[in-house]
Amino acid sequence: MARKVAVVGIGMTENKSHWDMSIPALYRMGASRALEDSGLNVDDLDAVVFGHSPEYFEGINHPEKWCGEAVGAYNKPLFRIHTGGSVGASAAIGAYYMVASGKYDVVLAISGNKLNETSSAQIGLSTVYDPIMGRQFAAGAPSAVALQANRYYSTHGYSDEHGLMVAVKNRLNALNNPYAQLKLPGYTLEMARNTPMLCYPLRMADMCPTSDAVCCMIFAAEDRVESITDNPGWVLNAVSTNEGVDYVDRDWGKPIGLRLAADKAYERAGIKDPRQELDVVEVYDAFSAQELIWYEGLKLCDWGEGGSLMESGATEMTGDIPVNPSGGVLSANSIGAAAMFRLAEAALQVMGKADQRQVEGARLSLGHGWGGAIQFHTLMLFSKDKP
Amino acid sequence: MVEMIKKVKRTWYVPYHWCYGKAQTFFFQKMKEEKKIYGARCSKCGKVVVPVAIFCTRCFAPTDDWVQVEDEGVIHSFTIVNLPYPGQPATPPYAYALIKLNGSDNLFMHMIGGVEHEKIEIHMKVKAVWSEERNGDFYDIQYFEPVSK
Amino acid sequence: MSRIGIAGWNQSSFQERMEDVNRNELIFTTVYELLEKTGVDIEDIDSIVSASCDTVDGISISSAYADDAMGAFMKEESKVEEDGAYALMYAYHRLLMGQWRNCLIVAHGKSSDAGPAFYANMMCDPFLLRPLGLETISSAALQAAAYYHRYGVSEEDAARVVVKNRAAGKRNPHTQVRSEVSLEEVLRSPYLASPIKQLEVPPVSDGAVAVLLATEDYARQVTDSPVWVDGVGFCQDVYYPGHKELSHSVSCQKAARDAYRQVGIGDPLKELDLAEVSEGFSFQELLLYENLGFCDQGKGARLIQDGTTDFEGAFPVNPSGGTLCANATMVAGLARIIECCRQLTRSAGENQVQKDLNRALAHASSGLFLQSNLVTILSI
Amino acid sequence: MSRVLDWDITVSYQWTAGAVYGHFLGGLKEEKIFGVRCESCSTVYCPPGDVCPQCFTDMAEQTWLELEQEGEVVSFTKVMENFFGERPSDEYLAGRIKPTDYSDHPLIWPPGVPYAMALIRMKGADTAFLHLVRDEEDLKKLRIGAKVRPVWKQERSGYLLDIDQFQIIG
Repeated sequence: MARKVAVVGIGMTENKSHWDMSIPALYRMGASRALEDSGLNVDDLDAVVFGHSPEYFEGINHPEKWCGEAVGAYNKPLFRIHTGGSVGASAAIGAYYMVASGKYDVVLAISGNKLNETSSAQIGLSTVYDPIMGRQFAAGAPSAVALQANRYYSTHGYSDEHGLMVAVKNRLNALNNPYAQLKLPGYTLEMARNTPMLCYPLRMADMCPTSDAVCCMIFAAEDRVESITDNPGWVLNAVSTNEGVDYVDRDWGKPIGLRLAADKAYERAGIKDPRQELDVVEVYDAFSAQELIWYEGLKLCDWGEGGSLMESGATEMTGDIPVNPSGGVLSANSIGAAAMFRLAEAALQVMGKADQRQVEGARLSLGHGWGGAIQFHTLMLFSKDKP
Repeated sequence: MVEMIKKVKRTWYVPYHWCYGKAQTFFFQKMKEEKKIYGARCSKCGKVVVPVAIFCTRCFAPTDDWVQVEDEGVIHSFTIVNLPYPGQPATPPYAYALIKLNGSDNLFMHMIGGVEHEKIEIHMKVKAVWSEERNGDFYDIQYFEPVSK
Repeated sequence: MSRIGIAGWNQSSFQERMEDVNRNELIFTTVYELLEKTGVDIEDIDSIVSASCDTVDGISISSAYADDAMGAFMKEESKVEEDGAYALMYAYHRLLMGQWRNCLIVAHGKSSDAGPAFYANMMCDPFLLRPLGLETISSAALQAAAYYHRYGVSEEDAARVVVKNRAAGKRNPHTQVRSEVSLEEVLRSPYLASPIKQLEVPPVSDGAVAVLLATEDYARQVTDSPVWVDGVGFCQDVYYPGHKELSHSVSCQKAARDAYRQVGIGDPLKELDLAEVSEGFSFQELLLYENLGFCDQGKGARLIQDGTTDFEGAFPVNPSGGTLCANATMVAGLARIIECCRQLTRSAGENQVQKDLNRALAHASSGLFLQSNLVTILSI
Repeated sequence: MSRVLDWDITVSYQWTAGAVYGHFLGGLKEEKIFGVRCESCSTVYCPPGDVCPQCFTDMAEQTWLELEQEGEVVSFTKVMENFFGERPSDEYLAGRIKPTDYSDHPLIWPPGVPYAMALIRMKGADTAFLHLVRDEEDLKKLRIGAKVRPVWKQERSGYLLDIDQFQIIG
């Protein structure tokens, strides 16, 4: 059976424009902070799983070749994973699986992007579309999610007001997170409502910033964990699914790929009622409305009740199931690191190392990331107690 | 100490020669020459995917029949784009929708026109307005217009 | 821990230019044929790991649309942005967890859409390498020059590799270049980037490969001759060419040593029966002999001179014709693995190596100057 | 026959050099070639990367030395063939990257063939520097072990090609 694995070190860079660091230098900062946090050095690493999302965002093909030695992978096994926006989580999941396989004891996962290396991230993003089927007719990421949000709101009788509630909750949470980019003290619904409507029903307040950032997590096998740290983040399990893009009978307001991932993760971890058993959740809220939709996919409530769950205040820091204490992707989005930040924040909660954004007594947490054409869903479940 | 260089600014260019393949060549040819939209029927579930493809995206089975679908359908979802970005199909504001074409079982993405944006609704019936000058791409259709009741 | 085996494979044809097939059609037919061959239904596939590259496809997040074409609808899935052999390595470790019965590995690369020069030059950092126009052939040439100079290897020794592999390619119906070439023709062909000549350069290839990897009991339900993956070692060394000794490959040595340690191999030339290596260029096959531990440093040429690595030799290397006969980006390394499977299951037909075959080595590489290497040990 | 879309991906980038590349390229702008000694393994890198690979040290904080402008060829290749095809026109590229200003983001494109790339160990360095040899006579005399020195451009902007080429001096 798979070996038990825990997170023993986490390294994050601030989400901002790192105008003074090259891509390898930013990766090195992420890796050295994780090594420092775990007390390990590069010689302790058995392998590296390197995440980086689309090459055309920074114009570097196979960046893991240029940046490998900057993350401590000199003469070590290293391979790259790339699944778009969910790459940060896919890389962490890759490192978890490599350790759980029994062949590697200590594996570093690292992922990030420097979106400010292009004059406009949108030019890079436009290369996501199939050149024949869509590139000259590009929907653009915000408008694709706007189609999802509009479908969801109208199907369940919600409005963009519910999205604004998410935007305000996460921007206020971000004030407790030194790594978040957007710091908007005293942010209110009026302030959010007054931002321009960019892609109906999404206003600027409902959308994420673009930033440079790298996130790094070190995974260790059970027999090495005690010697490294006394408050590890035990991994219960991890799942990454693909829902598909153009499949027959797709309802853009109903994420069946996320529900598939959640069912598998909960079943493998023995979780019957996620709403009661989970203490804290970090979801990939690149756009505010999505957080409501992910509540339902993750079975924190039934289909169609995401808006009501938000209204109930349950997902606030004071609620019974806080979501995104870190401020989420709405407050910091480097695409390459964003999904790993979700897992890292979920791990920090059960490790009791989330400082001002700590949810008291958190013992069971979940991190989620999505990517591609809203089709990849990645989950990792963490526990304070060894499974 | 020398003055540090902050940025190296350059344009990067890569030429590509992407292949349409038989199915997509056929699809755009029918749009251009006959103002018709074609899909393909799955040999396993019998559902129709648009545009024409050699496989069903749900059953992972080959399609065995290329069938015409109507250039009329129902809005599954829509958005009004006010945000400018490169590669977009029109200058903002414009309306953009996922349309379930009659006879097709997946969604077709195109623009909505000929109506004030406030009036557009999900489940609204719309029909294609074809361009006079067509050269085998998505602009062969100008936009989809509401079908008067 | 259950043994992990290859229960089936399928390879599209390798062609210089597949103009009437688009990327998704190439992927769909390659995977669909594998399922037909193995009698496995898409519903039975537990997980998928694919390999592709945005720069080759000219599409960012290249797996997004490709997933529909490989049957990844509602599947547990991930994607490796390295050669397909790295995807098999990742799938191998996933299966060792015991959480899945099988994993479908799919690698595709239509190299002719953009051509290898841009793909390779874009791997170069913009500050110290890209402005020089460095790409696959010129980087290999710099390594060849250092290798010849350090060990006194002659251009003729390197040219022998082309003669050997092209002769093998003539017999292999699954490869792309199917014609022999003489030593004189190779030596006479013009330099593209000295000392590399036109006939010493791999072809541009479009193609895809799909492999069904499975735990022992699932594999035995599918085939009565699974090919076992006994060990996988991989490694990446320094990036900048001036920061390392180009006449050998430290990462190749470490990858091979790691794989041999897992399988308990002391002397690979004696304990392996055959090897398929991603030689890339003529000289690189000799350099790989040395860094895979088949012989001492600088002595690779002797293995080709005395016919050891010939088709009828004691230790055939690249009986398939290797990447000098077909070299689809992101696919060539996984193609080496299935060429080993063909030989081990004695299903290589006209191209079947006659001697007893129990254990084979497949090598893949990624990056310029053999920066990253991966060694898979297979047995029957 | 099925249709083909002949097009391209053209993007303008502003790559951040950072503390190490920024310092090295800054040196080129002032006709200086820097080497950097890693204080934990005392290897002198020219040119440096962001880290010393074996020690994982941050090269920005190591000892920067200005090197004598002479080196020795360790390996080289004469590139005879253009692998990149036809260079696109500046007008075309300017249109493709609008609204970004093309004059501020010129195309990055390889040198014209025939030319040589040579790995050159600068005096005082333990590693080699990959650069160009272009002059017709030099191409004939080029060999491993040749002594070379940099030929600087008049107009320098803190870019690798501020050194136009290396000339054989022995």
